[in-house]
Amino acid sequence: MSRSPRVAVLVFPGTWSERDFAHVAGLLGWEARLLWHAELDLGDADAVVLPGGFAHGDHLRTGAIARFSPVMRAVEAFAAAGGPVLGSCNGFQILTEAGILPGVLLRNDHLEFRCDWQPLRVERSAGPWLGELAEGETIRLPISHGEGRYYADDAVLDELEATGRVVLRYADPDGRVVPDANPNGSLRSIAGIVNERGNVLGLMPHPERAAEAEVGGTDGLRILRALDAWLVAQPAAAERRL
Amino acid sequence: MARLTLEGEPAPVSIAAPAERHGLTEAEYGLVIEALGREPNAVELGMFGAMWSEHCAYKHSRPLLGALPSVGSRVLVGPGENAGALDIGDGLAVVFKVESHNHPSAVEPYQGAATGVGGIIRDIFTMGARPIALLNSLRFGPLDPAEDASGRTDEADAARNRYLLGGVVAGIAGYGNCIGIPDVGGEIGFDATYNGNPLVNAMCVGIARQEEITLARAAGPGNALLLVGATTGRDGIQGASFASAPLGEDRDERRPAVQVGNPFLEKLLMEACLELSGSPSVVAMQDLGAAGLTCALAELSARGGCGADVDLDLVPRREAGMSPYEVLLSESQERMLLVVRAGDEAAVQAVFARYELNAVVIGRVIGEPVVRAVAGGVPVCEVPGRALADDAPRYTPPAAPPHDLAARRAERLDDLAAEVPTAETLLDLLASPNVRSRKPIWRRYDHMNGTNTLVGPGAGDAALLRIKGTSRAIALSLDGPGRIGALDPRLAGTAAVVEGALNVACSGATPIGITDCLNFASPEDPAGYWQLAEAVAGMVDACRELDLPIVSGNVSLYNETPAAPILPTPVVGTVGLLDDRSRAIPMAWHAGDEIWLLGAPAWDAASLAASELAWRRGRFGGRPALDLGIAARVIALLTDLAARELLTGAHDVSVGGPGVALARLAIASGLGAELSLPDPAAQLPTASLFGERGGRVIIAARHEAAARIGAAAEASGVPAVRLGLAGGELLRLTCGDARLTLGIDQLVAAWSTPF
Amino acid sequence: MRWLAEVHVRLRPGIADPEGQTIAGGLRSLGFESVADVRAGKLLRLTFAAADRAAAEAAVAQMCSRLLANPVMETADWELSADEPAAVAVSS
Amino acid sequence: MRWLAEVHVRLRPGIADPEGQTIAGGLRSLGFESVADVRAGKLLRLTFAAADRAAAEAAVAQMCSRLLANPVMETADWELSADEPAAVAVSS
Ligand SMILES: Nc1ncnc2c1ncn2[C@@H]1O[C@H](COP(=O)(O)OP(=O)(O)O)[C@@H](O)[C@H]1O
Ligand SMILES: [Mg+2]
Repeated sequence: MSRSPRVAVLVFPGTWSERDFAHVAGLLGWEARLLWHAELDLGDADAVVLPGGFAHGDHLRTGAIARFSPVMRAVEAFAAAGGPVLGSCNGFQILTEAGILPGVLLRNDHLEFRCDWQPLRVERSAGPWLGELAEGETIRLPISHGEGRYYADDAVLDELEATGRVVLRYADPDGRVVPDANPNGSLRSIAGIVNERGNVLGLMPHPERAAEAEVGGTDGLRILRALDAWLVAQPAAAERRL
Repeated sequence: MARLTLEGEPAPVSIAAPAERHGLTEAEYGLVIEALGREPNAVELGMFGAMWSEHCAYKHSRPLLGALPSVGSRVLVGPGENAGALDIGDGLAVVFKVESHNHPSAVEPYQGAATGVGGIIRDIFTMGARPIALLNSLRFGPLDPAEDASGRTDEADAARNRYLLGGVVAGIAGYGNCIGIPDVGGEIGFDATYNGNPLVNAMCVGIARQEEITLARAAGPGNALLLVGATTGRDGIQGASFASAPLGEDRDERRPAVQVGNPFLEKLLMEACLELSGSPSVVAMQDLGAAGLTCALAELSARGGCGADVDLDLVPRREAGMSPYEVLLSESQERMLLVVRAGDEAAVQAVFARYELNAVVIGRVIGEPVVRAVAGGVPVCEVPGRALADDAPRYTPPAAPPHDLAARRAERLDDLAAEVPTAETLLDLLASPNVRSRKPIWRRYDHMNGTNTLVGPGAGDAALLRIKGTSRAIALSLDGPGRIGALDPRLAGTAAVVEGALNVACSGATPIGITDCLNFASPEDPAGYWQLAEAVAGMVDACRELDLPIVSGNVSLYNETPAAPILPTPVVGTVGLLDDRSRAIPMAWHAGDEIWLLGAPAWDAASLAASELAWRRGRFGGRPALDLGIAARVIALLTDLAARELLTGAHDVSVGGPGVALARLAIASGLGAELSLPDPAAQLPTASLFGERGGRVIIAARHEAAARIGAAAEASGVPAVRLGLAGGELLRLTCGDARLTLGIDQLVAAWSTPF
Repeated sequence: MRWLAEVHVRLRPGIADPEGQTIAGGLRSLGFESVADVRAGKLLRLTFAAADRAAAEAAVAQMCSRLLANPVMETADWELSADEPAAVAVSS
Repeated sequence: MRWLAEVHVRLRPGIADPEGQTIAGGLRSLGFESVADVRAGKLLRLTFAAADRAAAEAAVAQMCSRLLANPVMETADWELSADEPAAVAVSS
């Protein structure tokens, strides 16, 4: 695929990082389209991004109401067909509420919002979003959330581990996954997971905030940029129409 | 005209009691009758009561504010609109304002702070600017009686103060994080005079295309008045008058229903309004704040020289059975009033509909300059907009310094100044609540949203944000003058402006304009009014010397409890411009850097007056000073050195004096230094190391640049002393017999003391 | 007719409840040492219309399973009562 | 003996409830159009010890007024019941 990727960045009432994703899309030369949650059709998108923010004010539960947005039916179909989907922060929460990813994100164990740069250990380097990362490497991304404590029952957690679907863990600057480095009490220090096929990534950190050295780092750019190469390797993706 | 009467309302009143009820004096009631040419009815009286409250009418402060310089080559919009605007080139404007929410935060800290943030954000996007940053300046009583050398704080006060701090910080975080505007800076101070009367000042900064700046002036008879956003409930009725009287024991009865912020709704409101900014269909925008619909209608009419005719039955309600008075004075949050070109109503409403927001035409602009409302088909008020918005009486009450001021200023601090400090002295200051790391607080604020934050909270004297699509950055600071106001309010006003300018200059930016929030006690007390007048005069001095316009601001009076009035607290928000952000200067030094101190020498006992060290030792007197002329030259020199890329780091001298400033640089750089103060400093080592005289800055530079810096300082008449070299594991400070040696880890440990 | 449902959304047993623990700690430090445990949940008071009690019951059950509680970590129970006009005024 | 108190913390009537409004909107858009109003509050389940019912009642009343409800905006009511060991297991 030679043309630049077409990426649909969803906009829910109350999300905000779609604007930052659009900015990075500009740096990457993506054709990014901001898509309002009431839309039914993803158009000819090669990939879909669910941004961070406070959809519906995080009222009731994060993502609880957004998961019923009309556009989510198209997202479910797109994901089921193997299309690349990335949900960051609130986007991750929406994906879990929608059942596209397992588990749920609960209030941080210290009950406070937390915004900081966070080292992460990369557990897997495959798929549309992780291709540029090396297994076992330590990257730095901003976190900014009050409800990022990943929870799932033991059976689900064991299966995630067994199938290599835990892709990012909170770590210390040396890449050690230790309790003190866990910023929110997530079980097994989980910061990011993928679905069975590996095409859907949900993570609490904000890759779009780490795309320029000027603002503190570029590890996020490596995550988003991986999409280009992945799409090229998947001619099917370009043809996909939903 | 025939006197208005109306159903469901108390019969038209005559003088005293009801006038009292709305906080108007009998004399003011007389002025109301003059303005109307008749007696007001109950609704109109309520409108005057709110609009002529100190909070809305600036009765005691407006005459003083007139003296503040507000013109300059960059000024696009000055005081009088919802916020001020400055030209920053590339066809862009920076739009900013600071506002207080002190009284509501004293009653319900979370919602008080949250709605304060929501209010100032509305002031910015009302102007057609996209908010890109928030800052906040907070004051509380001590969190621990042991921290109060004045002994005025007991455990109950401290517990209340801890509750207020927790609630205020959570409220600021809750609102700013949800709406998605990064909180990039500010300050927190503690003093016993804020027991029970915390200060919560919030500043918002936005960027607009100059041609899209929207003003709040009604125009064009026949144009529609569109009420947008939240439904109207009984929230905060009489909030304006509540904010215009001291917080007394009777707080509870006078307390209006707590206003609850809804940042989610405001996010939608903001996006919809920004989508419309610059549209020819929108003639004007005005947010609904204090005094609600009444204030918005009055200000739109007064500014536009026309009038408004509205039908209150059309106002969407949240509660049943609201009276016209309640609808006109409700302070329900997240509401806006737009003037929409006749015929374009549907198009504008469609935009709000997409964001699932109410947008109802409640009336029309009329040529006759009156605010007229009907309810149930019956007229309920007809008042000249100017009478409400502009014609409140202005007072210049008697002013006199506090009776004990002279005595306090006479206190001599020589003994303290001559003490030979130890490492412990410095560690104790670093751990002080007024100095220690604020990270436990600012990490609860999203400070990166929008990916413009180049220097965020804790990383510099000013926050630095890039302007995407340009080579520029803006530097932002929100700062008060510590305790100087207790001893010299005029100097406090000057010092606040100087510190703000110095903060942005330390990042390499040129200060271009300021906004201010004047937090003072009752102006009806001669001491309170004197403090206010002095502080404003001091700000005028500094603005003239630094050639800085004040383009917006806010006044909060009656900040006192039965126990005591607060310290005079002028808070200044400063905006700086850096044309080439690659030349920004960090708050750091590097191995081998030469370390210099620029500014007027302060090797005298008086430099300890109002300092953190003196306060911790129970020494509340003395005569603080500041050489404004030299301070101005320091600020100009910094900007010049930065532009010539001669500096590797800079940090201004403030709380804790040079000693703490140097320790902060060592902590920020993770690197020690070998430094000694010059001989004249040796006689009074405590004053020299920990005196807080303003207008001074520590700079770091490569050895090669040092000579040129010395020459530049000399040429511009700025005293400069070389302190030594950066490097090594230890911070070594020498001043006469004082020899302080500290490891970085020691400094970090003390500075990281949790709240 | 109008109905009032008081829905209790509870965290499943065994799931950590830092909010509850914090409240328990706060109570103990205020002198209520005998507080053994606190569990924090949500209380949702719904006013809605339904033909009869059976219909109302069914509606609440559906609202809970579809939106109000997330079965991954929550359970819901409720009390249903016919709603007096008076109560409406208050609740609205 | 051990007691179980279910404390309901509610916003005072007239205080705006953005969360309740959002939930009501969410329910309507899910097809429950008949939902007129939702008020969101907290449900706190306390397990504690007290000599007898009177003492337990007094304790809960105090806990509510001193910590659990913010009198400026909230009211609290509760149901008190003797706590079965079984229930403890569940609640903890
Ligand atoms: N201390 C001050 N310095 C300069 N301008 C001020 C000051 N206080 C208030 N103003 C200006 O007076 C006008 C009214 O202030 P305010 O009532 O706070 O605005 P709003 O109605 O948006 O709350 C605004 O334009 C504000 O910028
Ligand atoms: Mg305003």
